[in-house]
Amino acid sequence: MIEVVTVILFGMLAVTAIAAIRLHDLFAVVMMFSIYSLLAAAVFVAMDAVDVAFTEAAVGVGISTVLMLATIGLVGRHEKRPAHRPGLPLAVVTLTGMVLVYGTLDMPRFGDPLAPIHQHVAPHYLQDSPVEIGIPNAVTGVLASYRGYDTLGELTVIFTAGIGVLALLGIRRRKRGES
Amino acid sequence: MLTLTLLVLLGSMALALLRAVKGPTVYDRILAANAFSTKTVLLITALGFLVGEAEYYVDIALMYTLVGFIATVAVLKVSEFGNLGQSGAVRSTPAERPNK
Amino acid sequence: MIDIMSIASGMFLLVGSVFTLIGSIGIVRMPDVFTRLHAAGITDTLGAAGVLLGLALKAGFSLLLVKLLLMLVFLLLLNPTACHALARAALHGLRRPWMD
Amino acid sequence: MTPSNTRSVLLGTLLSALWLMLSGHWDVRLLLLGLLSVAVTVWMARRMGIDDAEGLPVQQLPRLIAYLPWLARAVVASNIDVARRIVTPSLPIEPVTVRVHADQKTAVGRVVYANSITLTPGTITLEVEENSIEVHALTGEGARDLCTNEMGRRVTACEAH
Repeated sequence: MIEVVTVILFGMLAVTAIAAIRLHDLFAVVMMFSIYSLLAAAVFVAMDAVDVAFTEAAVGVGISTVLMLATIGLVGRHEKRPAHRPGLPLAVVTLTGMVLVYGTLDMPRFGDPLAPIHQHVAPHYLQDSPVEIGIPNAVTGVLASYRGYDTLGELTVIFTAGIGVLALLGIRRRKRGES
Repeated sequence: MLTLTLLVLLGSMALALLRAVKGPTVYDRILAANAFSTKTVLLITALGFLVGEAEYYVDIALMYTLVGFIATVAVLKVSEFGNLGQSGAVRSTPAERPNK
Repeated sequence: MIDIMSIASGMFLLVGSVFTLIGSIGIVRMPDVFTRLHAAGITDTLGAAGVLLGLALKAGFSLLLVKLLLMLVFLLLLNPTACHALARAALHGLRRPWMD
Repeated sequence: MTPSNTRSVLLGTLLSALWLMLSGHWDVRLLLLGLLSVAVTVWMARRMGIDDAEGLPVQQLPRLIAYLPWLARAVVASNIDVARRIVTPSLPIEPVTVRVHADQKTAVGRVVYANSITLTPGTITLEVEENSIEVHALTGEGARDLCTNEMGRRVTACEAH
């Protein structure tokens, strides 16, 4: 049953992506993206990646929609006609996609408990993090404690990027007199 | 019954998606996205019961309920005022031009 | 006792599914944004309530039940607000509503 | 205690109850973290000035809860009606917009009325004004039902002190 749900969700995901490409009204494209991210989250849930779905909920549906809308508020709503032909980029993307798919052929089966990634430190994290760290959510435990420095670095990058985006968008209260 | 509900929810999502693809106006697409978010929430909850881990799935569904609402209101604010409510904005809206 | 609960839950799920589907069909069939909003309203009220109450009956007395009911309350509080915001934005941004 | 303080305490209590319901953890350290997040939220609500009579209608709450069963019945009835119209092949709808008188004195009352109208399928609030509400109805019948003002009277009854 879960497989059926996943396949249907992936089908709708593809339809949404194609619709988003074909639309020229950027506002409509943002709406398609918000549907896309809802679908992506549903796929994550169906594939049992609950924490990723959580992130997708916060970032995909919430923040990125708002940021894209703020951008539309600045740059206008209609897509410019592309000046070049899409042949070469399409070829590059197709080739990259095929290489990526080829890469997955070598990977262990989805959800295989004997895959190397599930044999290394993961069992230790899952079994001992409630005792060692005392946080009920194992993923939070890994991110905030076992890989604390890693997360700190990530946060620094994201914070900087956020400041950059805010500076570009100019979301701030304008002073009176300034037009 | 749970299986039937899941299939029905998937079908309804497909119908909402059809409306989002067809448009014709921006508001139809916003409406479709909003309806879609409600159905996704229900789907995630039902999936949780199917898998038997409803405790975790319900948390996500709850979060989606709230985030979806915020997103819809933000979208409508932009469609009505042309931006996200920076002061000094004029009420000339991008949505006023009917969509082709 | 258990049987009554599961039958009741199945009934709720069935009602919810039927109304969700009808609402989605309405979203596709109706002629303009405003009438589509009425159809979306069906999914948002009886559809969501049916599915969530059906699942709540499966959950039994637990934190899960509380969360499901809380989700229903949020949906019922937030959806009309989003719906009204959408109708209002459409009214301002669009031509007049479709009349017969 | 000033009304504003009372409301802050009440908001804090509600938020704490919500936190407990959603987390289900009773560990001291996590409880403290939850308390901290509640405190920050209450402080932010005070700073933004949204914990006013509109944001937390304390006095009307019991009567509003008593109003809910009637609303639920109305919602179910109109759901069935609209659903029947959707599945009828000829799509028997005749959309109209009407202006309904709204004599609620408080903003909360008007909001509850407007939301009740929208929550009932077949009628949607388009615009809320000082003492009237513009409504889009799917059928003339629905508009007439609304004009009998039964819902409006029930909401008004909720806000009487």
